[in-house]
Amino acid sequence: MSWQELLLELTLMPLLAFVIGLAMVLMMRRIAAQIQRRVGPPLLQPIYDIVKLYSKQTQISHGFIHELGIMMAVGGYIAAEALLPVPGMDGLADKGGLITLIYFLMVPTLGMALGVGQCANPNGSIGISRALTAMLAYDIPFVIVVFGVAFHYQTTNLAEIAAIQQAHGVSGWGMMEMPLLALAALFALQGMMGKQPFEVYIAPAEIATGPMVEMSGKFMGGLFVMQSFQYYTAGVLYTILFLGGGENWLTFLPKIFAVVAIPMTIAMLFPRFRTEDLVRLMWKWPVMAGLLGLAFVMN
Amino acid sequence: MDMGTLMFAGALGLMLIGTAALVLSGHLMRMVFGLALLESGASLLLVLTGYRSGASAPIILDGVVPASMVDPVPQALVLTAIVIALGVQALALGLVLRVHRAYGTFEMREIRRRMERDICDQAGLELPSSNEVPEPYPGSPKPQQGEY
Amino acid sequence: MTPLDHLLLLSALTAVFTLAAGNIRSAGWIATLLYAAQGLALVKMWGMGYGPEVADSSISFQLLGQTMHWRFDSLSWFFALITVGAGFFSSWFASGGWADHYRAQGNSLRLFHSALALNVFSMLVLLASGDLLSLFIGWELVSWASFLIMGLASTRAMGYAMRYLTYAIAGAMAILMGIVMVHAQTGSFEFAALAAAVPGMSNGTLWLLLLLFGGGFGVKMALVPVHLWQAKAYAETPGPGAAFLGAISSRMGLFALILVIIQLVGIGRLVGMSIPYTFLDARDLLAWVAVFTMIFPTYIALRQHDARRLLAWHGVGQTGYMLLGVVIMDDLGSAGGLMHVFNYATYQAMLFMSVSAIMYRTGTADLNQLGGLVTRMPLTFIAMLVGIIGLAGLPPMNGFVSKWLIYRSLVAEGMPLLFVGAVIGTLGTILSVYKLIHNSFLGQLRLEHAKVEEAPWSMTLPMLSLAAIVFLTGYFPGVVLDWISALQASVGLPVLAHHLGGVHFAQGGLDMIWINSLLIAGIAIGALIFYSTGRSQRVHQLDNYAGGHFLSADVRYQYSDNFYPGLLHLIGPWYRKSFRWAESALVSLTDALSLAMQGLYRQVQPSIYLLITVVIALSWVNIR
Amino acid sequence: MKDIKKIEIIQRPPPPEPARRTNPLARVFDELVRFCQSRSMFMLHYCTGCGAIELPPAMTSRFDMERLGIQPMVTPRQADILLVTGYVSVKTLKRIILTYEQMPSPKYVIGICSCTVNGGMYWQSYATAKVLKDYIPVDVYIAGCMPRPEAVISGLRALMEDIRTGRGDAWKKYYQNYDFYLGNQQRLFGEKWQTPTDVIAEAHHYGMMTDQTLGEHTDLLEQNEVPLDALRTRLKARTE
Amino acid sequence: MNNLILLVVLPLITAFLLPVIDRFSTLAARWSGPLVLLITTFIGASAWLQLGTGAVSLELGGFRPPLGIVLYVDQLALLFAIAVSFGTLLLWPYGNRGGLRQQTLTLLLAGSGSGLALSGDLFNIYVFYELVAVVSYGLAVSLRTPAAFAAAIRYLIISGFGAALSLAGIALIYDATGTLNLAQLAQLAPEKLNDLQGLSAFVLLLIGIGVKAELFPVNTWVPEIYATAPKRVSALLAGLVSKLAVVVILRLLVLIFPQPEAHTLLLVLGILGVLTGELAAWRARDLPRVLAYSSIGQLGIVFIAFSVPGEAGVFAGLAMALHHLLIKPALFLLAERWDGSLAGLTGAAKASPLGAALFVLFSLSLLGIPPLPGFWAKLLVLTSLAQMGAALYYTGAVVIMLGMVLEANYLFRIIARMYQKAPSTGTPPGHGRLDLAISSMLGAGLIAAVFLLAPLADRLQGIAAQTVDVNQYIEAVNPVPTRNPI
Repeated sequence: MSWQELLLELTLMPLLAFVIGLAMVLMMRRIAAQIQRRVGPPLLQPIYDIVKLYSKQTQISHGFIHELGIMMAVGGYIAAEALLPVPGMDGLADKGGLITLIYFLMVPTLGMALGVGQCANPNGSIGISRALTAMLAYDIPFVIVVFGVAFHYQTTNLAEIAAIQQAHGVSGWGMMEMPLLALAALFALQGMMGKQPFEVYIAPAEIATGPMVEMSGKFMGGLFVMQSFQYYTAGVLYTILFLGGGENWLTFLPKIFAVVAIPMTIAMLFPRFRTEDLVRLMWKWPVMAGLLGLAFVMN
Repeated sequence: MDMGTLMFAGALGLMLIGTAALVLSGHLMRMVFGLALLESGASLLLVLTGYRSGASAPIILDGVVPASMVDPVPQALVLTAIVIALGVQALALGLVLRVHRAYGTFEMREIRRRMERDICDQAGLELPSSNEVPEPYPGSPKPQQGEY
Repeated sequence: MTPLDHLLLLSALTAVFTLAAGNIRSAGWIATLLYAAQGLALVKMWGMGYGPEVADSSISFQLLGQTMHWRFDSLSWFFALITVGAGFFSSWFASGGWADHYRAQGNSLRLFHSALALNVFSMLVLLASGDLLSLFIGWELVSWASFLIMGLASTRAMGYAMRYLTYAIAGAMAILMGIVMVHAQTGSFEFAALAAAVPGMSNGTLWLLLLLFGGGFGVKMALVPVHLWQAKAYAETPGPGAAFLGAISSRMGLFALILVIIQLVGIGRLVGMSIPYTFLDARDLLAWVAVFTMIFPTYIALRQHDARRLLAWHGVGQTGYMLLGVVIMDDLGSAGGLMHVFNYATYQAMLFMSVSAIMYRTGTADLNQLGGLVTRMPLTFIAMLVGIIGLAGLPPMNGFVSKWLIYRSLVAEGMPLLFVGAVIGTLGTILSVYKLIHNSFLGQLRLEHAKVEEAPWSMTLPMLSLAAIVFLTGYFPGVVLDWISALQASVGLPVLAHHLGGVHFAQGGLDMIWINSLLIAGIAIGALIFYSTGRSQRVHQLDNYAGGHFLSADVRYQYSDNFYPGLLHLIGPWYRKSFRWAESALVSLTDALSLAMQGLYRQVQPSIYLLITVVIALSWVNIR
Repeated sequence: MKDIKKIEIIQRPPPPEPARRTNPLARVFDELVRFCQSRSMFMLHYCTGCGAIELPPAMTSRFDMERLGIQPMVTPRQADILLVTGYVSVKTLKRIILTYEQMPSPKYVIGICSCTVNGGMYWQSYATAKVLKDYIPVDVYIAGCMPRPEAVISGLRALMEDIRTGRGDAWKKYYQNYDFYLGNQQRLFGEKWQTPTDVIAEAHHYGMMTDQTLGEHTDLLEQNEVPLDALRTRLKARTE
Repeated sequence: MNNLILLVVLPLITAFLLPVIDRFSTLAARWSGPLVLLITTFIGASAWLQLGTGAVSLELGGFRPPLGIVLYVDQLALLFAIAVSFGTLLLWPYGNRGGLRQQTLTLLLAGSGSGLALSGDLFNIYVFYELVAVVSYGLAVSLRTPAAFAAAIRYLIISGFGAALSLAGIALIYDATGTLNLAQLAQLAPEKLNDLQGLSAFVLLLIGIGVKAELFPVNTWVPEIYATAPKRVSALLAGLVSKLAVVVILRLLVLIFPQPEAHTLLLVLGILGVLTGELAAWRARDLPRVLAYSSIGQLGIVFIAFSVPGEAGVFAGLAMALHHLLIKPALFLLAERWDGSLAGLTGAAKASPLGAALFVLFSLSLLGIPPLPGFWAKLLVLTSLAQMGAALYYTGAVVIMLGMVLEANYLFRIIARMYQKAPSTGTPPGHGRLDLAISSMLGAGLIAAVFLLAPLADRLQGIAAQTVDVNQYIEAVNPVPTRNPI
């Protein structure tokens, strides 16, 4: 692959991710509205929001780390998209595989945590404390899944994982071969996307959206951008691990949207878990399912 | 039972009596006497090792060696032993006297207790008690709640 | 004079110099230069870092029919590099403002500097050991040198140093027992003799040796059943000393473990030694010990509110990664474990330094009494930031590379539970390092810290240099991996195929140059987006939304104590203090026994024992 | 539901023609931004009084504000519009002002219920502020006791229209006439009145200083000002 | 060589003459003791140089062995005889401490101690042993406090009991063999004493002599005496007297009782000694008793070492014994002014930096920290134990190590106290100049030993080899072939 092609891919992948991610945000809000029997936002609402936020006159900053946090949050995801192979574009998937990606995804979290910390707002700190606890909760089932998949396909290269699944058709999908792991991953996904019932770290009425409490203007805009990347990443990652990746965009897009739609649908049906209940739940059922699935994979 | 065995038994008996006095009694004087008995018994035992039944005294008169004589060596030895024992007993009595003068008792238990207290007083310590727990290392702070 | 002699001589010279002239103002600087000279002497032995060279020392002793000798190989060289480097940076840090501060508190600078120099010297002697006897001598020297530097600061520190000492002596005794057993088996203290005798040994003997050596070395590494001593002892050590100890001291245990158990006994033998009635073998045992060492101390660290203790507990936890990596014993894992030694040394030293810089300026390391210092001490903040990213093992720092290698090899070897355990450890690390940086540098700046200034250059420069090393070796891990592959070859482990940016691995490799460039580019784009729109306006920290409440500076609203209440509400009851209980039970037992023995010697009737003994002994000989 | 979309928008006089910019693209851009601002309004509903009870119906499935791009937010930092719903007691007013000042510009205030207009049924009360716009600039009043959700939606749409056309700039008045507002606040709260937000510095920052910004009341503020904390950002911004 | 008898005789005679000399000149009386000891040390040293690695026996009064009294001089005996002379010289009551009585007793101790070391005859050993015992009672009460008297009478009772038993043991031996000459006994032992009677005799002798050697469990006097006697006396008792008893036990073990049962008995008692001593020391609250209990533990290690048959065990045990001989007196001298509670030692290092440093040095060597001599001694013990391979011997090794852990804890607890900041209530006292000088000398010796380790080890190994060489002993004494006296 020539460097021009690579550069093109590296430019295209985050851009596509952003666009798809915006659509996913919209879809999420529409699903929520439908479940609540509302109309929901107009088609371009995510763009309106982001443009408005970036065009605010007042951009309140609590210091450089506050700003750096947002840059890391957005930049980390932008970088992470280059590691996620999509149909026709592998990007840098071979330079660092699944494990690297998992760690990459912690960079935005850390960045945001730093930024929130600098704000010196106790609500924000409480939110971060809860968010990190939640990360501890859902990452344990998730790494079990990661291990199982990587071990099953004997590689951590995401592009190869997708390719192996595609070689065997639908029956070769991870979901078919490792149903328990797929289930555990779905649980973890719900937590990773911070959707109900696992969104105690935002808890708007209690701690005023927690980490976002001091985020205004383009800071908030950055977080909106990050959110769309986040949905995209979650959808694509799950698709690659369990749904055969993307043979082409026609099959790929429905898959990733479907993946994201599931947590949204579940989210609107449940109230909120407390932090310790969240941890307890995550460490019980998904971990059990994951370990059981792992046992099937390993033998 | 010939004479030798009898005396052997007697020596052992002396030792036993002495030991009993030493161990069973808590009275200092009795202990010292027990010690004396014990030493006598031991000396008797030593002398008896040279005893031959029916032999004569090991005295060579005019170059005539008796056909059977008792071994002279233990007799020589036991003399020394008796002298030493005597010295030790004298010393022991002296010490007992001193102790009695200081503590006014012959009871070993009481003496032991008073001695321990004296030692502790001199070192500036309380009497030992099982209630007191030593620190495993000096200045070791008591762990607080929640601290690991 | 061989190059090794030069190194040891220089090191001894440093010790002598600091002993003689440790009190003069520039002693720290001169000592730093001397450490640099030791570094140069190491560089002269560069060949060992890249190939199978061995340097002998011309010193050797003949005693009791045994020869003691000293020599350096790739393994020693790698550890020596870290040792001398840690000494250099710690001494640098301790040279300028810190030294004045320390002296002003009524402490003896001479004692500190000479303790540091003695530590470096004794570690080099240990690293150079050429047989079991010289290994033990070096081991004891290191233990006592550590004791010295731990205990010199305060009564409290001495208390923890005493605890360390008790553990260390117990460990040393285990090692001595092992050495004596080897001697009984082979009649020699030579490494070669042990290696030759291993195939002929029964599994039982080998298990005993493994437990003795492993236990003894494990004490120094603070592996799990014997981990209690380390954190507090390190935490109470004066700042740069803690940096030094944290960076390298307990790694001596790993060195010895690699030397004796990996190099001499060998992996093949370890895997063959199965634990009865289980499906585990000796290697699994070591690996599980390593994993528990990661998990327990890390979660203990989570509950600390003293920054030094928090870091020190992490030090205990990170040892687990090194051991785990090494005992996986494939090319990836062992390289990961060994690289973690280097990486960990760099950022742990830096973290301890930044904490002592905070202490230098604010006088406290209590995380509940700090906050918001980033505006006051930005350089120190950078150091700590780089450090915690490294410690948490996130890209782009070097800690990521070593952890990646360990995880990757666990996947390749198919060890899921170990993998999950390691991840649990890492997650706990992330949680507590965030607490560390949040409670000290972020959040509300306290009124009394309003006038705090940045630490002096003599302190920030070493930190920043270390930060640069952390970043650069994260960018180009091949630099370190070169040394490690030479080491692997010399120890007899499979050699890792690598390049400047990472590793080749057929089933998903790693290229840090790409990864880091990608991350930097991503963040650069993020910054571009961020700065392309309106100028942001800085507000002060009281202009903060608190539910409509008016905040004021005299009120403390920093969220610091019990930072993870939800988690601890759940897992709090799991902290059973079992090890602590076991330790105190042991002390109580000793105490009770001691009391009984004293009672024995306080017997009223002096002759009763004599009688009893005579009776028993006579009956015994007569019954026989 | 379709009926709701047909609610008549109250006709208002056309906005004054904004000054022509030389760059036509910039104008398009401004238009776009204003459009987006009008279609994405995050509101902070400060539930001061009874009017708040009408907001849930306005938000949920019956009237569904979200189709207009209006979402509730819980912190002033994220919010664009401040809904003051009902009577404003003195104590509450302090919080309202604090919250208002913490909102990033451009920001809009909607006074709901008659109480915010003239005190309403509480006009005799010793403890309420009668006229909200004396203390902060108000963009839209929605009168009624209480106004029905339709009225609320209608008021919001009026505000949207104002924003889209560039007339919704009441927030600028706060900077431009700060002395006036501060004076009223001081009259109510006393001379020691002070908020953490440095409005004057912000006025500097956005170039909205007029001769009305500073005056005797700001002088009084400066005299009585307690340094809030050691971070010197406030003074620094003012001297720039 | 023949003047070696002076080692015994000269101090004894001088001791008895001392009151007479004192009549004429107090000064002469005060200095005649050291002078005599200096002479005997010199005689011993010159004999050492002359002796080389050989062994000779000196017959007294012209009687040939086995009937005559024999002094057997080999390296071991001479070494300890010199140690006695030199040790008493060092620990002499200088400055007229305790008056004439002390000087007399010390001289008596020197004479009888040398005799004990050099005797080649079981009964002479008994006699000298009793003499040493009597002298030590006298020394123990030199402070003349009630507690000292009480401790001494307790000591006397237990020691007298032991002596009587050993006398009975001697009787048993004589009964079996008809001789008390060690060389002849060594010849006869394999056939005549290799039975129950012989073993019983050994038990009686071991327990009897073990009282002085601080053998468990007949050492209950140790903490009492060391706590009540002056530290100089404790130093003599712990350093010299106990070692002399150890040497006697070693001789008996090597020459007469090589049975495995004897070794096992010694091993078990040694193990128990280490355990009880170290454990009791862990809780001790004043320095003299800490040192007393620690001394019990250390001697336990010596016994454990001697329980290993053959040259290795003797070598290791001798190394341990000599090391302890060097260290304990020095530690007791340091404890002279530090004899209060341990808590009172806080800040002692400030008052006496050299003393504290020496204390650290000795403690380190006592613990066996390389490269100090104590380590090599302990290494020898441990390797010899491991060579045996039997479970009981391994137990011994493990117990020694446990003891070291405990010892490290309690010794460094004290040291940590010393180096703490002094309390405001007053600093603990510094040291007397003389005590400090002697301790420093011993400390210097210890450090010199580190550098002379290899030659010292070789020499000691030679001594051990000579000691276990029974034939050399027999040949050197060359007793008249045994003859039934009846």
